[in-house]
This record gives sequence, C-alpha cells and structure tokens, in this order.
Amino acid sequence: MKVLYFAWLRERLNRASDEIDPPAEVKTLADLVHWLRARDEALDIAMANPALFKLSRDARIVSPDTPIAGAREIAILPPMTGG
Amino acid sequence: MKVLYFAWLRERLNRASDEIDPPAEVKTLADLVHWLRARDEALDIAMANPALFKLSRDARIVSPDTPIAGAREIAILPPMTGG
Amino acid sequence: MIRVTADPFDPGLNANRFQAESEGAGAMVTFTGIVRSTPDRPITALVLECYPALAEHELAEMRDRAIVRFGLIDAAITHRHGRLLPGDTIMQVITLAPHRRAAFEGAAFLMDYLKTDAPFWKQEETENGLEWVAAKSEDDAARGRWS
Amino acid sequence: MIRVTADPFDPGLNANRFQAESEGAGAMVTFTGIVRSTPDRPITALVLECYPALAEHELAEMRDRAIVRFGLIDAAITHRHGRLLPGDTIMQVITLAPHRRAAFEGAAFLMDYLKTDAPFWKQEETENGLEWVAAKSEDDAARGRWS
Repeated sequence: MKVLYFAWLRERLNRASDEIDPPAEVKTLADLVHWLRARDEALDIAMANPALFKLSRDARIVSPDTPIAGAREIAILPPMTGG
Repeated sequence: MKVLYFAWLRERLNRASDEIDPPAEVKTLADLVHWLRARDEALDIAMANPALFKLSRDARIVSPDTPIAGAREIAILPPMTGG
Repeated sequence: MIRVTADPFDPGLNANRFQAESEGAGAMVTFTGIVRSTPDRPITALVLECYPALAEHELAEMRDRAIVRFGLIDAAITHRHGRLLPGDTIMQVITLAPHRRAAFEGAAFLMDYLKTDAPFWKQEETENGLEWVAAKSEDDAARGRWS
Repeated sequence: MIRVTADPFDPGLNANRFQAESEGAGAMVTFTGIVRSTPDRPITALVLECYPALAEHELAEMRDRAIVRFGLIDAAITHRHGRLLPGDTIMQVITLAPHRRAAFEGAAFLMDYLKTDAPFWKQEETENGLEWVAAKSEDDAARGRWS
C-alpha cells in the first residue's frame, strides 16, 4: 500500500510517498495515521494537530474511520489552498 | 420642450414624443405630468398609477419635484425590464 | 467600459480584454444574459427598446457606485438593444476585484440595479405577435437588498 | 466539463463554447481566478501543487452537487497547476441556469467549496524563495455558509 504526502507535509518529510505494509491491527485510516506517526518523528511533529488534515483512500476523500483493507493509495492532505 | 414616451406607453399613445409649451404655472415634472394627463385621455388612463413611472430630465432620472425650467427633453418611463 | 449597442458582441473576447487591461485583480466575475426560448414558452425573438442617452448615463453611474461600494478595480457593462434571437447574448456585466467576494457582490449588485433602473424594455416575439415583458416585483425586491 | 491541467487555457473561449453548447440558459456566470502580484506583496510566480486524480473526482462531485442544489443547466470547472505568472488565469468556474440568482449562487457555492475541498496547494515565489500560502479560516467560514 502506498501513502502519499502533499505540499508542506511532503517537504517536511523530504519525500512524496512511502510504500507501507501495516500490521493487521491497523484497520482504519485513523489507525494508520496513528501507526505512521509512531514510527516517524518528523511526521508526528508535522501532524501535531491531526484535525487539520483530510485523508483520502484511492483518490476519494473519506472519513478517518474508513477501513484501509484493500486500499492501494492513501493520501494525507494538508489544508487546501486552491481556487 | 420635448416629451418622450417609451415602450407600451409609446404604443398606447401611438406616438414616441410630443413637442410642448407648458404654461408658466407648470413648474415641476410632477406638474407637467398632471398637465399632460389633463389634456390627453389616453395618457391619463395609461398613467392611472403614476408611481409606476420614472421620469427623466435631459437624460437623467430625477425626482418628480425637479423643476422643468430650461429642460430640453423630458421622458416618461414605464417600469424597466432590462438586464 | 459602458457600451449600449444594437450590434452583437463577443462576451468571451470582452472578458479576456478586460482581464488583460487590468492590473492587480485576483478575481473576475462575469454575468451574461442570454435570450431564452423554452418549450413552455417558445419565443422567436426578443425585441429590446432603449433610451440610449439615458441608458449610457445610468449604466455609468451604476458602475461607478459599484466600484466605490465594493472596492472593485474596474467594472464594465455591455447591453444590446434591437431584435435578438434565442441563444443571443443580451448583455454582460464584468467586475474585477482583488478578491472573490467583492467581484461576486459587485456583479450581483449591478444586475439587480440594471433590472429595475436601466431604461430598456423587452418584448417577446411569438407566433401570436409581440408582447411586452412585465416588470417583476421580485426584481424590485432584489434591488431593495442593497439599500 | 471538469479539467485539471498544467497547460494555459483561454477563459473567454471556454465560456463562449460552454454558452454555445447549452440550451435553455438565460444566465451564465463565470468566476476567473487570476495570479495577483501587488506592490505590498510582489511575487514573481505562483506555484500550484495538485493531486490530479483526487482533484478531478472532487471537482466533478462539487459540480454535480451544485447542479442539483441550484437547479443549474450545467457547470464547468477548469483548474491549472504548475508554475503560473502574475496575470495568468489560475482557474475558472462557469454556471449556466435559467435565471440569474441560481447562476450566481451556484458559482459562489462552487468557489467556496473549491477553496477548502479541492486538493491544490499554492506557493508564492518571491525574491526570497518559495513560501506556502496559509489556508484561510475565512474560507472555512465561507464554506460553512452552505451547510
């Protein structure tokens, strides 16, 4: 499974994505964020206020309680500034 | 002095304008409308509800108490439907 | 730019030129009014009567008022008169502003004023002839929003 | 029409085509966002990052929601990404409706959603390098109007 990072989150991590293989107890997107933060201090600090971020699963914005089973591409999205 | 009539007012009167020479006691646009209605039954009926109409003096919309002295062109304007 | 004309005009080209001429705008809003014929009320044409000298003056005044009130960078109004066919562009309002809210509000304000205070009168042409379009009381209400 | 592109596009031509393709519209509103450099805050460029697959999906969903909610005949969104210069067109929203109120409200709704829910991220390029544009809490408030 791939995790994508965008904008200043991508810059802070110095990479645009990770290839991951989370353990079975990581069931939802919220679990996944929790698991990712625990293993990466830069991500943990950058996501100090997790409510700021939207999450997507296979290019659809979804709520944090969405399961990750079967997902190919997860993204962590800092506040958007389009338009 | 010229008086212009527009749209359905013009049609009801069967003419687009009148050349007029009102007496000295006709001082304001309101006076003028009163004087014009008194001498023309078709106009009197068409303007039964005078509040519907806007008035202009020399191509500026003005209030009914505006003097007519020195005016070249007065217009009586039915409710507008532009845009 | 204020234009009252019997000739067709190109609304997209109008907007592009207006955008290119301005400096410092972050937002542009255009409103385009189009002659509409529907199955419920099919029309063959829309005929607009106009008092050109007054129209030019009123439109310029509305434009100036909108610029001051909403802090617009610029605004333009083009309005046709004469006989127009379904699909033809009747008129266009363009506003340029630093940010989107002013551009939207300026354009909505101009449209509301235009409907009740610009000396144009519409007739719908159908198989049965010409019929004057009645002024709408909801247009007066829309204009009342801004007082 | 939904388009997410790194290429420049012509907003006037876009609007003209959209107007010509539709039937029964009496009102068209366009909003055009333009790269803005001001004396207070001069920038040399605006660099937009984007998640294209998500952007296309989100914009299409916003468009569909606006059509249903405001009874639009159609709506289109075009949004650029990459490096843009002052004066360049960033994006454009177009709404077509029977009457003016729906066209205005649909366009304002789409803009408010776009600002907070479309996956684009802006960086301003100045003499001192690149700086991420902060998300505005007033944009969240503007979006809140519609819930």
